[in-house]
Amino acid sequence: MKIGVFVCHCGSNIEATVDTATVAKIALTYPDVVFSEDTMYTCSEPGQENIVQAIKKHGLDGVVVASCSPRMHEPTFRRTVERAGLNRYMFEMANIREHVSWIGRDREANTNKAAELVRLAVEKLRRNAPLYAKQFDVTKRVLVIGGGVAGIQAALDAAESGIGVVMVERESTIGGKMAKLDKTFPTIDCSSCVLAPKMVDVAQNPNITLYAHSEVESISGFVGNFTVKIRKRATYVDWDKCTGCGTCTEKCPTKNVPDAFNEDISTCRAINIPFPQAIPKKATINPDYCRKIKEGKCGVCAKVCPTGAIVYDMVDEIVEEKVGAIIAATGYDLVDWTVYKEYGGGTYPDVITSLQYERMMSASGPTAGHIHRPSDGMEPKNIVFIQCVGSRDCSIGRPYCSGFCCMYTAKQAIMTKDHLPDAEAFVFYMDIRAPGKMYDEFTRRAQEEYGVQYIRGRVSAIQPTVRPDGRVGYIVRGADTLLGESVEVDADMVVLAVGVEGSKGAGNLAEKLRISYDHYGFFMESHVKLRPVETNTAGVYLAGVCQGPKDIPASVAQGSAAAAKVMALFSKPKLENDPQVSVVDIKRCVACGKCIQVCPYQAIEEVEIRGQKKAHVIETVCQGCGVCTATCPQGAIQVAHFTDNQLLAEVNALCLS
Amino acid sequence: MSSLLFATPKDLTSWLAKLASDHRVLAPRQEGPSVVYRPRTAEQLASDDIDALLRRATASPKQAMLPQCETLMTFKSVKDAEDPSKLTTTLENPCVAEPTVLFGCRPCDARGFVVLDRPYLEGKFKDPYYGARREATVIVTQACPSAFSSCFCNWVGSHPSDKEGSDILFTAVEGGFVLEVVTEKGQALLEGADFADASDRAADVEAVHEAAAATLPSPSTLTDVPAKVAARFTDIAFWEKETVKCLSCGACTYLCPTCQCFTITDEGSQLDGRRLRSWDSCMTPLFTLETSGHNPRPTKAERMRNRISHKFSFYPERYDGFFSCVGCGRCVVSCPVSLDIRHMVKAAVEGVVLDAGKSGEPAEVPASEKAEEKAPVEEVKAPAEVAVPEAPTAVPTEPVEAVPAESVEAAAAEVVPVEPVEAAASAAAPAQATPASRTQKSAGRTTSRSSSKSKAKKR
Amino acid sequence: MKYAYYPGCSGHGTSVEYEASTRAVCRALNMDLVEIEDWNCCGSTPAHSVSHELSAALSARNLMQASKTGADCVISPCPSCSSNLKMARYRMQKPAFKARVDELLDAPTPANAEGGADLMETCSVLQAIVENVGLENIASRVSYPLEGIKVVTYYGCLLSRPVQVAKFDDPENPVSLDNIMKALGAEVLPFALKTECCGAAMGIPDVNIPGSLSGRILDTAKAVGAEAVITACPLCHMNLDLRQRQAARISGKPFFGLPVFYYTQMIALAFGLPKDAMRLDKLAVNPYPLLDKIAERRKVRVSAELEAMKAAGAAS
Amino acid sequence: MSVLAGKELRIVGFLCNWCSYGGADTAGTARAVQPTDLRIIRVPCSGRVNPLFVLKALINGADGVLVSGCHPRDCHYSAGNYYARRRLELLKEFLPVIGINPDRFEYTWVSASEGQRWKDVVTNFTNRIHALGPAPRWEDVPARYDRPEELIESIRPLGCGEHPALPELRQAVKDALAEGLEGVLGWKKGFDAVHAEPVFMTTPEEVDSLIWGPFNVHNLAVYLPQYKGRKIGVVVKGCDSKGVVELLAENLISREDVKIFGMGCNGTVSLPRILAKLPEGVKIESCTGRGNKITVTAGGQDYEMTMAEVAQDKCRLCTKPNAVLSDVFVGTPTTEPAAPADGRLPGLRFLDSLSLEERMGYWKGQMERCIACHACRGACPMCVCRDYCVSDTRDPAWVTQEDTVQQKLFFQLIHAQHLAGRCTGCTECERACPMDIPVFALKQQFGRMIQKIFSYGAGLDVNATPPLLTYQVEEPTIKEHDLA
Repeated sequence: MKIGVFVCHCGSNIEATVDTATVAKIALTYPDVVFSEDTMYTCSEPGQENIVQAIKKHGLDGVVVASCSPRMHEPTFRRTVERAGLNRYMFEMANIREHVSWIGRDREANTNKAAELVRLAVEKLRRNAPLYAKQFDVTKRVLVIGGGVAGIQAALDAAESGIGVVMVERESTIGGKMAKLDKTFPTIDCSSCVLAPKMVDVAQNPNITLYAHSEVESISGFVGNFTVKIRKRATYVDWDKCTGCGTCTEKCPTKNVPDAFNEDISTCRAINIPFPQAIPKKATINPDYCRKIKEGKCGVCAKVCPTGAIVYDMVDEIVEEKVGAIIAATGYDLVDWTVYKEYGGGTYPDVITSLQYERMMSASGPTAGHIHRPSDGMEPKNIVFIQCVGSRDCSIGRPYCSGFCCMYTAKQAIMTKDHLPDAEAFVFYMDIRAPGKMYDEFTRRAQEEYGVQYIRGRVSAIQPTVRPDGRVGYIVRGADTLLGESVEVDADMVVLAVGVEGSKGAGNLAEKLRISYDHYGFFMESHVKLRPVETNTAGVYLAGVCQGPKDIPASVAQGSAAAAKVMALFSKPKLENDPQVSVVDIKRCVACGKCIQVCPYQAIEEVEIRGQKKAHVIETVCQGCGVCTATCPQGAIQVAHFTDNQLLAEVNALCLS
Repeated sequence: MSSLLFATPKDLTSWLAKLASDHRVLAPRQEGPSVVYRPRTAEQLASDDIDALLRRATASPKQAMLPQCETLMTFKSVKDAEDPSKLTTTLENPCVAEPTVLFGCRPCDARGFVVLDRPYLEGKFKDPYYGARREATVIVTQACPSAFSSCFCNWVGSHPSDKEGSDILFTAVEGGFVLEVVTEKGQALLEGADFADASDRAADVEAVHEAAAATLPSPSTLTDVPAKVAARFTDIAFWEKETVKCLSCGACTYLCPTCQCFTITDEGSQLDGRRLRSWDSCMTPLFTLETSGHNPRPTKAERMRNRISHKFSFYPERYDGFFSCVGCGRCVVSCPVSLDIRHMVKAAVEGVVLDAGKSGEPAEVPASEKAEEKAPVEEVKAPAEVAVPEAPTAVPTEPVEAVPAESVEAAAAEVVPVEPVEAAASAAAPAQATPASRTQKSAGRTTSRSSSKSKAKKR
Repeated sequence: MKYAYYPGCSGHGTSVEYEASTRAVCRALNMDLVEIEDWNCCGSTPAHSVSHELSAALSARNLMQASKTGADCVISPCPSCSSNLKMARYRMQKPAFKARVDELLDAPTPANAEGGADLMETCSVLQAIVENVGLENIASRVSYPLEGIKVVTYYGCLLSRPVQVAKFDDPENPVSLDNIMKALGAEVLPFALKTECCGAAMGIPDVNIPGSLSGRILDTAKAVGAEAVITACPLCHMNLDLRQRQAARISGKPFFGLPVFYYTQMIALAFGLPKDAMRLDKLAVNPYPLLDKIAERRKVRVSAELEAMKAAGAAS
Repeated sequence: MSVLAGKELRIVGFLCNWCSYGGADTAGTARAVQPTDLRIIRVPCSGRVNPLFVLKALINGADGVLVSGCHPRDCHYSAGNYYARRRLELLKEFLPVIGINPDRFEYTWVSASEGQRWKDVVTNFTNRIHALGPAPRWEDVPARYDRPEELIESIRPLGCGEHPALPELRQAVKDALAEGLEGVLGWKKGFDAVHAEPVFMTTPEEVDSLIWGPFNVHNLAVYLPQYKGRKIGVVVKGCDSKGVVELLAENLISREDVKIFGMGCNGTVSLPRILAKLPEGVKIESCTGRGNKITVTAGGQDYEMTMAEVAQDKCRLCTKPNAVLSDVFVGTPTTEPAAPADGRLPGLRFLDSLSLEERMGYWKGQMERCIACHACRGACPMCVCRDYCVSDTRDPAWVTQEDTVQQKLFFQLIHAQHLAGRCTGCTECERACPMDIPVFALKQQFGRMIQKIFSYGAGLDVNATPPLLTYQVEEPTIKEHDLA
């Protein structure tokens, strides 16, 4: 084997505290090293060209570059050696900048250490083998989990480019949280006016297969070849027959069902269509309340249904879909704010969440847009908005800012003044966060134009009192840090701007997708700054609040971004896998099954070869972590590029001097 | 008769202590329950109590002549200044043996070296390393006071006071030891040791030897063992049945004074390394594993067949009927599952009918005929009664019809050349010295220790 | 179960009735109290407002004295005392702080594995009753139920705070007293000012502070229809009971006339313990009209039950 | 290549590529000055670090080894660091038994953004190693050969007489053979009166040779993997049955292939202890046992000895004399004593009494007479790799042919590490060793640490998973090793 060593000055970054010439000279004494030199900027264009020439001139089989971190320039130099005709894995780097020159001033020690790190790289390189990526074909369909605005955008963009889309939505209609909103900031345009057309597009786009009222049961396979099992939860209404006429929803005798779409501030019937613009506009029976299903009595809806669509004994159905990529757009849920006992912990009827207030203000809501107090229906005079309920609060484990509450609270305050001109709106806040275009101007408008009183301080307690006229009032006690006083507002209604967290069940969906997630249920992106919509699992992308708090424009942008990533993935006819995966030596394998047990990706299966059971690695699923190699007692399975022998060579080079 | 000398225990240890000044004195030493041969210094020998030195060693003294791991040669390479791809390699061959006294082994151990001499020293190529040590070593053997239950030296033509292979044979008698010089080397060693003449003690010595012989198991009644074992070769079912309980661990081969196989490997790195010869065991699968992954002896049955056949068929075939087993019984005592080579050989031999040409056996069976013609009639030491050795436990045995006891001790036949470096059954491991010459392909590549060709290619 | 008992300074002074009823109730619930020998001040506000080490040293000495009783837990009726004992134990887990406290003591406190102080367990009498004795035991011993009188419970600021030290009940919405009162047969009204400040010792520099704060508490209690206020703290009791007239005057309200009981007095009443176990005579606001009302209701109930039994007997 | 003499010590680092290697880069970019001793080896994941790499480095002269990976939950491969946490915590607890100071090895978690924390980790660890000084070298440590023969007080009555239910057992085996079992593994008399040997009984006559007594020392579970797919039976003592259970738990054999015959065991004997009572090389004629007294007639003389003098150590502390799992259990089960307070066998007790340096001397003395015959591997029921042992190959090359103490001891470390959480304590490895080297002490050290950390014993439940083949996201019993 003939190895070339290139020791980089990196300008002065390395040369300042490492004698690169000496390192190059020492490198020549190492086994199989036939050429070594120190260069000013190895990663520069001339630097790389110099390597290519040296490979050709000396007939080198492998190259070691001693310079910066492989996390920085390993891909660069791999392409260089590939340009010179070598396999890109016949290359090793010694990190003599971040790990040597930058962290010590003792030149002699640094030079000696650099020489040793080059020796490690040489010893590993001498045991490297050329590796070749494998090709495999791709199912050009994408699974979008979640029908909120991010999911809708991703689905529409993907369908637009000709990719088949399978959308799975847990609720009986798509639209997610945005469908519940009355108006959106900063333009106060009607939420359903902008959303409904997109929802219709989803329904009508031939490329999109929509599974509403369904959940992902299991995911197996790998990028390009996922097999997804979808559980179509029983709706007890045959959606093919149902026309959405709504007759059944009027006749159903059970009226006390809490209306989940309206955030439980009103009740609906046991058979229900969430809201007029619902897509699909189909009825669904809630089995926990339907008398027919529970006690076998009633059956009114079946009688009145013009198309006979009611099926009381319907059961869940499992459907299988083959897709090549997955976009998770599962959105968010509000934090359980009832832990705040000082705000009544959910026992005070007139202390409601912002989403409930939004439903109250919405024309399609239970109060047809009129603001009435839930307790006694009175039009409230003083309304207090409290920001950061369950956000920026370590004591309940939600230290982060939820991002868009300041903006929608300003909008709700403005809408309150619209609906009730003589009402007073107070907003208790810590810091107003209005970072978008026209955002701060919007909050400024709320204060100046609509006279919303912003009080900078936390609310310490909401205490119900009985007013002289016998009505219940709420003393909202807080501080006004700007005036340095404590403040009391005698409020009729309190709206809490409740923080957001990952939607319920996000955790076990993450486990099915084999992506990691944090304590708050948000999915972990591959890199917080540079790869926000990708995950560490190939073929799985994120869009919207499921990745972290963000407002609608950002969610839509991420929806398009995720779709773009999928389009890029499907643009190539075949996919290539990372060749740094495990390989089984079938002569040594005794099929003890330990590797199969520990593989975090279930990438190893048991196969039969000539009557004997052996382990086999699915190259495309294996991510090259090497846990199997550390587990196999007889070393029969070796992860390429980090085999036992390669690592042992480095250990021995250090210890058996 | 050679002269007999008498030495009290004190004389013996002080004589050994004196020898230790210019010899490497190897003597048995108790370490935990086992006894091993260790080089002893003068002070240690002077202070050792004598019966520690007389214990029988758990492992054989083979280490003295054939160390478990010895450096055949060292190699250093220096890169050429101008053209670093050129290497100038220098080899060193440290083949030097220091004068050694091997004290306290038993007649079967001594005879073991005679068995080893044939493949290592007779024939065209003499093994220089073994030869040098053999030459430099004087073997002082103790006549066995009594046979262990596992001993069967009389089955293989020896007896507890057999002098073959020893330079001095001493027997423990009342009050001390009677030393009998066997060879000039023994005589030379005794220079300056003013031991009293002990010719008057000859009778006591004879009595001890007779008493020892009495404790031997009854002599073997097996005849034509090499031919019959060879005939049994194809009956694989037999070997499978016999090796049901074998763990194929290889302990027997490492304890055996006559197992002679070794493997050669290169250790260290390309620029500075060593070529090592170390014991190998035919009982391990790696012994015959080929590079392709195929293994001619995949299961323990084939391996046991090879071990038994080598000792009782191949070796006698090549070396005039001498067995490659000295009957020390170590493999029986230390076998984790107490597998008994005597039962196995007996079972292998019994039931094999050798009349030429009829029973499908190979008509011409060279080994046995050669053994009959050449066997000089020698005074048979073992008592003549023919009862089959009555196993001490309740193993049902019926008497075999009387067959004249036959000594298989034959004169040295014409020697077949043995190429020492490429030893009979072992294989040299691929020279790992030039790892650079071996690029590790990603899948399906294995170099195991016993692939036959050495791939040390120097560029 | 055996407890070391730390009475606290007010037990022999302003809250004699609390001390008496606590001892009687504990005896009734066979909680064996062994008063700590030669106990000293718990290091209350005058101490810890000046130096935490001083306050901790005082409490630490009490805990060391308590360990001589052989019990495994120190209990105290007064929330301020038990809070100081707990705070001392909590703060002395830090070796540096422990060292500074040890300097003030005659002998250093024993250390645990991490180098913090290894001192006895401690909690309030209320916590011991709720957690160790349990509500069922209390309910089972009630012989004179309180006939559903409407009460509000007032906890004050120390009983369940600070959270990481007190580790008892909920800091914002405590319910331990509510549960006890329900077990005794009273009707507990939802009361938002459970943990609002009563003015504590501010009455000394400026009588208006407790006056207005306690006034508001009493006023709201009156507004929601309470017939009595239940508390567990001698200082809160003083502000609500002793200063009730003054509070009414300062907050410009008519005299509330709301009797303020210690929860232990209520338990003693419901268990039917003798008079000197309750020392109701010590209360400033006259409690007897309410007690008569209870007795009245009781008579009505008992006679109704007798009637019902007779009728049922006749019918069968 | 070597460290800077006098200034540096040999500290080897294994850093996971995604987090800790990135953390070291971040420390570099932040110019966080650190001591230079540490040499970093990049690995894909902390889960890739086989504890044997650490042992290999420490045995061959490294003064300190540091492993660093992603924080739990942050692993790029989602579970790599969970496996690493268990294996490395166990390794750290194991090191003292071979005389290596556990402070010379540390593992911790550093994320790619924690540059400052990495600087503190390296600085603190390097200072700790410099405080400890250079590691003692195996070449310099004086070998010691003393190994006191300690007879532990047995926690249960040991007997050696003829087992009353033996005929019943033989009948059960015959019945099973009649029902079509290919054969049943058992013991029969060996080549002399004090040896038994395993036998594969296929005919009723052979079953008559089945014996049950103090000489049934072999763990017959070792043969089961070779019969995979064939219907056979096996007669088991209590300790053997744990071997069968562990093989089943790791589905190296299938339950329907094996019919298990159990009988109450009253203890087995240690052969060296019997032979030590007889004159060397005497011919053994016969041996009888009654109650707890054994009489050996050898060389025409009778030698009396009690089980208390000659029983194997494991039998004295045995709490599972009856088969843990059996299809046929014959006779009345032996009373099972409560677990002893101190389950250590003499090997480990003696080691615990030595200092770290003395332990190195102890292992140097013992391993010197090892002839690397691997009988310890051969006798081990859990060693299913058999013909493909990692110590017999150059791919990967963990062990070389040199017969130095380090190489021979390293094989024992490989064996112990592979058995961590799987060894059922049958001590066959120690009994099979022809040179009587106390190799079981290493396995028992792993065993007791696993009991301490995971309160897990191998071979007791067929549905259990060995602790090192699984993990918990939150490990209640493993606390964070924070160097920063």
